[in-house]
Amino acid sequence: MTTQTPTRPESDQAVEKKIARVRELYATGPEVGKTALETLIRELKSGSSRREPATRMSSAGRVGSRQGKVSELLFIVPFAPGGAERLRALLELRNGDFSDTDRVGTVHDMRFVFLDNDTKLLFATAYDGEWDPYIGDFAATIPDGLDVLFSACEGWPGIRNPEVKDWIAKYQIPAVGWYVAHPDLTVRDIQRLKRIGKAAEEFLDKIQ
Amino acid sequence: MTTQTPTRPESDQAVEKKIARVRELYATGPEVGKTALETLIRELKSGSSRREPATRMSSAGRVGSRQGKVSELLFIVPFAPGGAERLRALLELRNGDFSDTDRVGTVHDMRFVFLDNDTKLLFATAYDGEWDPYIGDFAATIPDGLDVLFSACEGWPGIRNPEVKDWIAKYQIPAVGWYVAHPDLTVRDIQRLKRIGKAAEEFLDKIQ
Amino acid sequence: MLSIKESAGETLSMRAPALETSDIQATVLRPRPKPYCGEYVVLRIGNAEQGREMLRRVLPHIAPADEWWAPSALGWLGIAFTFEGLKALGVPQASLDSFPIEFRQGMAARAAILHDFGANAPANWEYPFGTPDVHVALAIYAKGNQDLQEVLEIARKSHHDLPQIAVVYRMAFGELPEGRNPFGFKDGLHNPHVEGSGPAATTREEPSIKPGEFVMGYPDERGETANVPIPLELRRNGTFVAIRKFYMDVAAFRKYLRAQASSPEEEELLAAKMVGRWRSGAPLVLTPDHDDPSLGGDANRNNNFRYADDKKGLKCPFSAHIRRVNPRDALKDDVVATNLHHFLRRGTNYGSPLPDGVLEDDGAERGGVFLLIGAHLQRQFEFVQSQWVTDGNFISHGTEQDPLIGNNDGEGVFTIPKVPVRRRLQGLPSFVSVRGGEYCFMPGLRALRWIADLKPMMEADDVRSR
Amino acid sequence: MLSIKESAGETLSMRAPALETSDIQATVLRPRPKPYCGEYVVLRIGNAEQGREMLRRVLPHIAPADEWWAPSALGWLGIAFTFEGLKALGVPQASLDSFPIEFRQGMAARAAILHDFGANAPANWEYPFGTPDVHVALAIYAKGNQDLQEVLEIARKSHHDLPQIAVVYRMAFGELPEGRNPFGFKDGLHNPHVEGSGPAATTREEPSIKPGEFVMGYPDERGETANVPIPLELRRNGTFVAIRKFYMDVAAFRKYLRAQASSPEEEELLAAKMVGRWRSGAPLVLTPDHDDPSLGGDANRNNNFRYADDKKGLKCPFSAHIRRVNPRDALKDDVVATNLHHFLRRGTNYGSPLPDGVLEDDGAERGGVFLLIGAHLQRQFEFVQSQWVTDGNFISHGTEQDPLIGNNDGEGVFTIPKVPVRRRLQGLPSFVSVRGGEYCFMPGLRALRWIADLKPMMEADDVRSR
Repeated sequence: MTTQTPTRPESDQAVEKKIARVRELYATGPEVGKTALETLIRELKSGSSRREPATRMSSAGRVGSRQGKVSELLFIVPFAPGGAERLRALLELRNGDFSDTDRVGTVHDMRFVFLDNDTKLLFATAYDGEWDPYIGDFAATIPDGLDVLFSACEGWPGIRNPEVKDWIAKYQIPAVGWYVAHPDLTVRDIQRLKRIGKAAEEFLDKIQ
Repeated sequence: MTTQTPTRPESDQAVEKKIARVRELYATGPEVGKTALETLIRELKSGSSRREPATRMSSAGRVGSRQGKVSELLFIVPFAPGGAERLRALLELRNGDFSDTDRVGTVHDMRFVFLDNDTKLLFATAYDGEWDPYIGDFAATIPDGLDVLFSACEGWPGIRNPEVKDWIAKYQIPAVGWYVAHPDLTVRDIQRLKRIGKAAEEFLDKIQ
Repeated sequence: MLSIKESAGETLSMRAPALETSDIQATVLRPRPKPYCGEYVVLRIGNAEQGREMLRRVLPHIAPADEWWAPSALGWLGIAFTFEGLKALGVPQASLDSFPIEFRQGMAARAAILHDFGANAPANWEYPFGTPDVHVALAIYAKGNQDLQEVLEIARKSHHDLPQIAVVYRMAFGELPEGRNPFGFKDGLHNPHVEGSGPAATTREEPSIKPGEFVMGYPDERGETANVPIPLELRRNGTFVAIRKFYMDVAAFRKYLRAQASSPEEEELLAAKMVGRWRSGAPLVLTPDHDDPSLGGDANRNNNFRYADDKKGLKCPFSAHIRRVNPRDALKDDVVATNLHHFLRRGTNYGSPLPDGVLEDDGAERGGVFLLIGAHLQRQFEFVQSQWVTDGNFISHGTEQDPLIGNNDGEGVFTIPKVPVRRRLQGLPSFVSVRGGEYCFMPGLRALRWIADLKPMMEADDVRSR
Repeated sequence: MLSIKESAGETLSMRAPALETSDIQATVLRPRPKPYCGEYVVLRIGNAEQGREMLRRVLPHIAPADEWWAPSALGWLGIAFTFEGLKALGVPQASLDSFPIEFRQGMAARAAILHDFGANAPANWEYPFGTPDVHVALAIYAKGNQDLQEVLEIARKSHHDLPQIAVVYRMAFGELPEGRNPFGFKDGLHNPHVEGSGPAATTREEPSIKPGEFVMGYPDERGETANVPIPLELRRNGTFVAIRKFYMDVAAFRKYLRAQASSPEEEELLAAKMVGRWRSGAPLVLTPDHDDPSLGGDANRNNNFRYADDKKGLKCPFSAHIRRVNPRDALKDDVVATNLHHFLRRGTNYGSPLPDGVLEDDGAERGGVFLLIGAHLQRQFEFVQSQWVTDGNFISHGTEQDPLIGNNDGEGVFTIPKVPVRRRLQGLPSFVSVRGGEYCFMPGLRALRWIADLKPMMEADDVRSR
């Protein structure tokens, strides 16, 4: 099915040029990297990669990287006064319970990391496709779940505020490298496979 | 099967105490957070969570958080001189092709983010269980794949060096909050489900 | 200076005011006449003053929604502008800049988001779609050909002596027998009811939708009232239109059904499963096993249903066209806010019908032109197109697309839930191709006057946000 | 000051030196005698000097690997120390601190890693296992009871007049009929061959393993030579031992087989599938359909196989005990370096056999004590226990555990690949329970002398890294 802009394989020449550039840069680096680079280049050239071009890294819309169906979003933002303390207490209360995120159904993982002596929040997530189209839905259906978390940050406009997209984009830092083990599967795909897997095992149990 | 230390559900009293603490902290925060918090507390209390205690956040061994089978690791480390340039060129050459990581079979996702004007590398990954037991295997089977990446960092001891664990632990920052959509599935579990799913669909196609 | 910041009061929810139907174009709120014929005309404006002159002349003939089909009117004229068109008319820069990004970019530039790949790619569109030559779109509806010609004459006279106004596209349309679309299905059945636009034609299971979703100047489902584009005079009672012209490959549709089915009855069933309705318009959810023409023809009943009793899709497949583009209550356990993704559909058909029973293509162009109308292109048309029509993730169907209007390439699949074993059709081709499309702004009547009265080199201060 | 930094030269790969078998304890490199009987004795040292006196007396009787079964010897004595034991003997702090973390913590503290939950939890272990009272473990093997008594007398005399040396545990063991384990399987078959330790007993499919994996002072599979613990005199020719005492619930095993199978032949097949070998020791990979006692008894053939021809596990299940604990070539496409996860198994049985055909438990204690020997507890015993025995992820079996020694709780499963449909046994209980365990350090003979000759309040500088 035509769901992706097909990625044109790079020309040999373009790859060779990139390789030459990397070699040049690594020449001045530590020995351990230099040796390793040559092995890697051999592997890349031998085409031992098992990945289809369609799952190479691409853009996840406005900012961020994407592998197949899975995108990454990471932002680092100063805490509002008292924000770190609030958020830490909240996360400890939640203790990993994010049932509203379960409902979203497109978030693979999500982490909250406190940086620089609790002055900044690092938020990173892996999610399906693009969040842009859904941000209005989040605001309509789970606004509290988001506001309670991100109101800890300086200048959080509130999820209902149309400027929230700009706020996120402002602090977002796109990954230079992004790897996903199963780039062809969304959270829902996996949910479905789990159901099928369970049914298949029950079926096999019965006919064994 | 007994594969996890069972998490004892928190006592009501302990939860109430946490709630009181969070309320107190949010009282001085922005309005948007305060309202949202009350909704969240109602949800937590109503037990609308669909999560089993076993998948609550726990520790991923030495440092880092874990949800069920899936752990998180994040570190921020200064680049070695020229390291950012080298790594950027390398990641662009790889273009998301990490077939060695595919072979590892326990890495869900992995990102490389450049911080503070290319002076620091942020590396974050979601992986199965613990990396500690496997680090010797990585050193033996895919040392180059790791050295070529992390030799961009200041003081990278080389993956074969037994001190590499300490090096990582030194820069690692554990997440305060960690969410995983499918905490019960490893990368291999999903691989297996994909195979079953494909076979099941073929089977259904044939008998439909 | 223009500013997009406006008084906070306007963005707060308020009691829905009565719609100013006399200021809103009829095309936005009213279904096309019945029977109908008509024509789309696209103009290119080479000179702003001539453009405004054209507009001043045509303005008295633009149909408002309150007397849209007054007996005295010959036909019904609607008008809308692309971003290029507004520029060509001399709309001030600050005003232009205040339009939403998707409108400023235009539909062709949004191809990646809309999944307009392959045969549907803008590169393959008919001229002038997707080029900067589309400025003004006129839609003319009439009950008969004679009336149509008279309205066309009005339109012609609005610019025949203005050398810088060029007609770059004309396209006639008309009703097919029994009010069916080229595939043979009764259409135009499932528009949402706009709160305050008059009594709903039917008793409805579905709630009315706030008018701000479809017309600017009123609170929308989020309780907000649009604050762009500026000034208020320009946006009030205006809206946006996504125009999509489709070619429909009727022979391919029939051949595919023939190949998949072992009887004419089964062909009909499969076709109904793809659409979600039988040919008469009767919804599968209400009559899952056979068509029911009386139900299909009853406007009080044919749109009065929900999916609550069909949670497994055994009556109407999850992937059926009408369940995708309007999931009603089907996604209520998800985080999706279905009420944010409605738009109004005004569809017209073109070309001659392929005679019954013919399975070979006759080479003729036939299909439909759809005006998809709403105040928020991004979360309405674009959302539905990208998330619901050309993807299957929202219904846990992987990459499965809409069987009828999805961008399938011969490898498409369509899943029909069934007990004990689901049926999955394989190898779906594209039954429709996009021939072109544009994003247009369809202002209210006073706003049209505001545009028409713009002065050359108008001072920006004069249009400061109000 | 002691330092763990040593010359870089020692960590580089070098030509494997001949093993100093005269300095390595026999227990490390040599299989137990045949037939055998013996006893484990655990001592607690209340006074360092008395401990060292005991050591000096017993030292001449510790069997080296070069003359392990010299005709003159009555029996064979092995000795090892827990971390607490080394402390009690007065080993200097810097030296103590240089031991690997897992050894310093001890096996009980590693329960979470080893999946020693439930019935296997240290809280349920026999005294003195898991307590700080275990200091010295003596293993005494003999060919007959008379010889055993004489060696025990040597051991007794080493401390009978030292009031601060207490015997806290004694446990006799002995061979069961036909050299089987309590479940009825021939055991002790699959140790790796240590390079340089003498000719391999058989021609082998499996490569020899570098001696540094099992004895410190030699390059290991990573080309490195251990540089801790310090000093060199202490670690050279020493190694680590994970002691595990298991109870084996033979009645439960037989009952489970009976319930799952419809014939005695099927019971035998299921039992073989769980173990990976038939009762005779014949590996399933070489004889998948029936036992082959002559193969099982042939030391040249019963360990000479790989899994290359059984990639789907149709002969030997992926989850079978012997395929888990020693996957040989089965994981070669994975990132796992199988050669880093070998250890030597020295197993002994205790208790009387449950008579053939009895399905009801007689309440008697029976089972095995295993000495799992290697230079790297963490990546050898702990890795195998946590990744291969108590998890299924490495073979894409989810949380399925070792059917025989996994920590199943009545909800365990065991998957037997089969065409057309795999068989999955459900509701597996634990057939074995951990009764206790300890991590010990088993020094070479000169190192024993070094410990025995330690002076009270020894200056740290005297043991500086060499």
